Amino acid sequence: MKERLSRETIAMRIAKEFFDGAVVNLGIGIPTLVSSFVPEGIDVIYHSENGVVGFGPVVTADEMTAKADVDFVNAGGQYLSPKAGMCFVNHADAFLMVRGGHVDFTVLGAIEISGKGDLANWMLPGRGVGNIGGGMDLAFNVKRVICATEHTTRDGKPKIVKQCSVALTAPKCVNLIVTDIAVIEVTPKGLRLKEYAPGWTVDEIQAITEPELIVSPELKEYSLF
Amino acid sequence: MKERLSRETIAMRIAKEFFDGAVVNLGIGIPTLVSSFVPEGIDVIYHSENGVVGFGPVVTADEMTAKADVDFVNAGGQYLSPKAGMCFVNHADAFLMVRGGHVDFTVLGAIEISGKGDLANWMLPGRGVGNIGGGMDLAFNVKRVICATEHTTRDGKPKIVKQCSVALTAPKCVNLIVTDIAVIEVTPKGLRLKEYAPGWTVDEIQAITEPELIVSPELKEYSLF
Amino acid sequence: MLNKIFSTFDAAVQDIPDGATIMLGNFAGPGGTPYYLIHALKRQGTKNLTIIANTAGGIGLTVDYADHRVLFENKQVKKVIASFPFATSARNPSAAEKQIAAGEVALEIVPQGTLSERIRAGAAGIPAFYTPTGYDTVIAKGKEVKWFGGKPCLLENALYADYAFIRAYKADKMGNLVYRGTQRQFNPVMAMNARITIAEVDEIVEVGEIDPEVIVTPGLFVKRIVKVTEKPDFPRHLETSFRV
Amino acid sequence: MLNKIFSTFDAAVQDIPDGATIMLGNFAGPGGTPYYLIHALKRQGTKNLTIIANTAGGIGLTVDYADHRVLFENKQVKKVIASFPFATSARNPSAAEKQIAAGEVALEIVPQGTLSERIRAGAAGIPAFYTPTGYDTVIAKGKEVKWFGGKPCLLENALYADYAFIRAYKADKMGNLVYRGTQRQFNPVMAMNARITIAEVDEIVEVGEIDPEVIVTPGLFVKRIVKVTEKPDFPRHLETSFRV
Repeated sequence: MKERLSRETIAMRIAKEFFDGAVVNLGIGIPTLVSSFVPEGIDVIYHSENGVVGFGPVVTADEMTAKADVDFVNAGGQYLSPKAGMCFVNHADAFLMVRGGHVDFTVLGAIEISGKGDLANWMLPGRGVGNIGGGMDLAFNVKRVICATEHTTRDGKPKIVKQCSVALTAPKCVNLIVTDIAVIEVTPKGLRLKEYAPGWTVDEIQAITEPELIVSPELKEYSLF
Repeated sequence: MKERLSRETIAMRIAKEFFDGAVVNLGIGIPTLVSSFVPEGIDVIYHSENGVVGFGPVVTADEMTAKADVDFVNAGGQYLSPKAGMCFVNHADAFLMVRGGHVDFTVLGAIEISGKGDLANWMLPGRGVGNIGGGMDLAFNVKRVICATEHTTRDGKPKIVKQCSVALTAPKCVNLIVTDIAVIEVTPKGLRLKEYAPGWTVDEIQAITEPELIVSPELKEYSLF
Repeated sequence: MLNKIFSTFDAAVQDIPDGATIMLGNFAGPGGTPYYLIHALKRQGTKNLTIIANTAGGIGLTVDYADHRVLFENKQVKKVIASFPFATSARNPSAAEKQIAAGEVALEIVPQGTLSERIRAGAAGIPAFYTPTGYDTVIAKGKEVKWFGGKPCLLENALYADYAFIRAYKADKMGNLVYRGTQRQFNPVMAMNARITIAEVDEIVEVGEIDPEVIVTPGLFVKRIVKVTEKPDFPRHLETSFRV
Repeated sequence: MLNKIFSTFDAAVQDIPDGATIMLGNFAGPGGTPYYLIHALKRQGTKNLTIIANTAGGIGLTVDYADHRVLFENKQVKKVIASFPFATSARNPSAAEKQIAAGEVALEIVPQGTLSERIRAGAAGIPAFYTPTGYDTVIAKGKEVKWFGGKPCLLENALYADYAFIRAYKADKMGNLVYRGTQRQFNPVMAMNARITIAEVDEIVEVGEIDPEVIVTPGLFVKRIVKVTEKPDFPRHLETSFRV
């Protein structure tokens, strides 16, 4: 089997999308890693659903005793470091920002993504229940929705499918899919393959992607710089 | 002609309605006077539409130079004195309080009031135009709407009428009418005369009130204590 | 001035009747959760509650502590309205998850932003509003759809509560509240909604001691205040970097 | 970090095109009115504006000063959405009143609480909401009615602006804002609405100098900041009793 990119590499690639001053909300999992790779000179303002904006890095395991504060967490319950310029708002205002289009990017995980950009990521696999949380609000309303995901499931099945088989988070919401083998843009005409991981061919990527891929004229190797 | 009560007396009578801790919004005119007459031991929290709650007395002419501050005014543009416990909110929150039923009393002026408690007080007389301001929100939404008004117009015509002739502020909104000759409660059955000014008879009051008055079994002289 | 201070949490929740609807602050750990009010309500034993909160308790995220899961464990809840009702790990299903599966507790699941907006709407006298969130998903079931500017939106109704349990940092005796950091979350919104809002705070100060410019929850929304005197049984670290 | 600071008011409003919709803070005197931005826009001369504000300027209440009435006097406005559009005295009709009477300016009159709620709705991605205010009055004309809990309510649409002129007290360089007292009024709500929000402030401080707990308008809503350097031509008294 060909080599796949690490979760860190996916995160690194996504961080390239941001612009200076962008307001960014990161989901749990790979998305959380993105903050470590934002390029120098790009100052991103992080938004968390519980009502904090412009915070600093997540507190690391080493810093825990000195810095962890139950009154200063992100939506995933991770402890945060302060950053100059941050502020606190109530939950309704945090989602006024989301619904009102004041958040530029959200990076979300995915269970399935359809060729039309439908996203399914909230039903808990195998339990028949699910936590909607803030994911639905983010998927419906944030200006640019980026999905960070492995290209296939653990048993090798496509996660990018013709039709989602589980309950949707939002229809037609995904703008960009960044996986461990490809970068794919969702366009009105379909999925456009923009970048591939080193060593992968278009045919190999297509073989594990259900919808037909449109190959970008600017197709290139995974670009981190 | 019989003697009519002063604007101050009307204000004094209205102040008797408040309970300790009540949230009160006072309109311009007679209503503003009410704050001077709130009984001892009754601590009222004043609400103003522009977004200040729990403020102190209006700055008097004498205090102007020392105390007037353009950043500390009520909705009528009067300068306010600070009071311990006051706070500032934005306009949407000020009306969240109004619309959400968090204001216990509003005292408003009236051009006309109907027998059903319809209130007309926003069209500017003789100009064919009007300022709705916050009056409509208050009339529709405050728990208890008290009208402070002369009983008749300058040329002696009833202001309490069968049907309002000018644009309504709100239908069926008035709970209590306090005039210079009577205190009248608006009930589902009609207007109930509760109190009369010294020297006035029921017939005399009825003569200058269009809708038929129901005389309360507890009818008494205007009560200020 | 009205006395809003209750000396014990038990006294503050004593009158809550069976069948009451209670909102409570809760998001990603113990920070903004009214821990002592919840436990007082457990001792009080009221049944058939409707709980409105971000989670249904015991989701197993970060610090594990006895949040409102204890109300489910104690069989006091008949319905929960939440956005994140289930535990994050299948191995550790919450009391709520088991009771929902068994049909003992009814669940209304709501997208999180819609949840706080419905709570704000109830506080603001807005009976319903349209939102794009949820169209063409399971959330849309039975809801009116209307198009605005080419966008399909769902009609969402306001939520209302009899009581709100609020966690704040400091109150003055009139009930004006300030919060610490991400303690805010749902708390200031719920505080404006309920008929009777009860605040659990670390400190109660004299009226006038909190700068009027920094008050987050105006005192007129708060009917009861109780000061925490015990030490919490979960870790709490106090950084001063963003303290009022 | 993005530079949001403009050195002059003229530069900050320079790109506003004909036909733009502008929200501006204004309520009961000069306190919360973005005086210098308004006058810069007058100098700039853009036409066919839609102004959304509490008043249409020149209402003659308290301090008489040159508020946004100058935009009407200068014939820059084609429409005004306001709750208190006319002067309080018939002897002193405002420029807006005369132009409305002459059919030169269109007026949409809105109950004040509905006005700020429509502005907040636009900021919050809520395209419309129901409110009891205005049923069975002139305000109800042409509006959908729906009953909630036995109460008839009107459907009110969100408002949106291209620009908002905001008066605040202090900004940090990221645009985080605090206000003084009743300066707040419509300002924090409008700041969240417009595509381009421009703040007029007395002071600009370094990022981090404003306590995060007391920020009222998060900087992400504010795109441009201009500091007032002139002395105002109306009386302004600074009490420190409630100052941040």
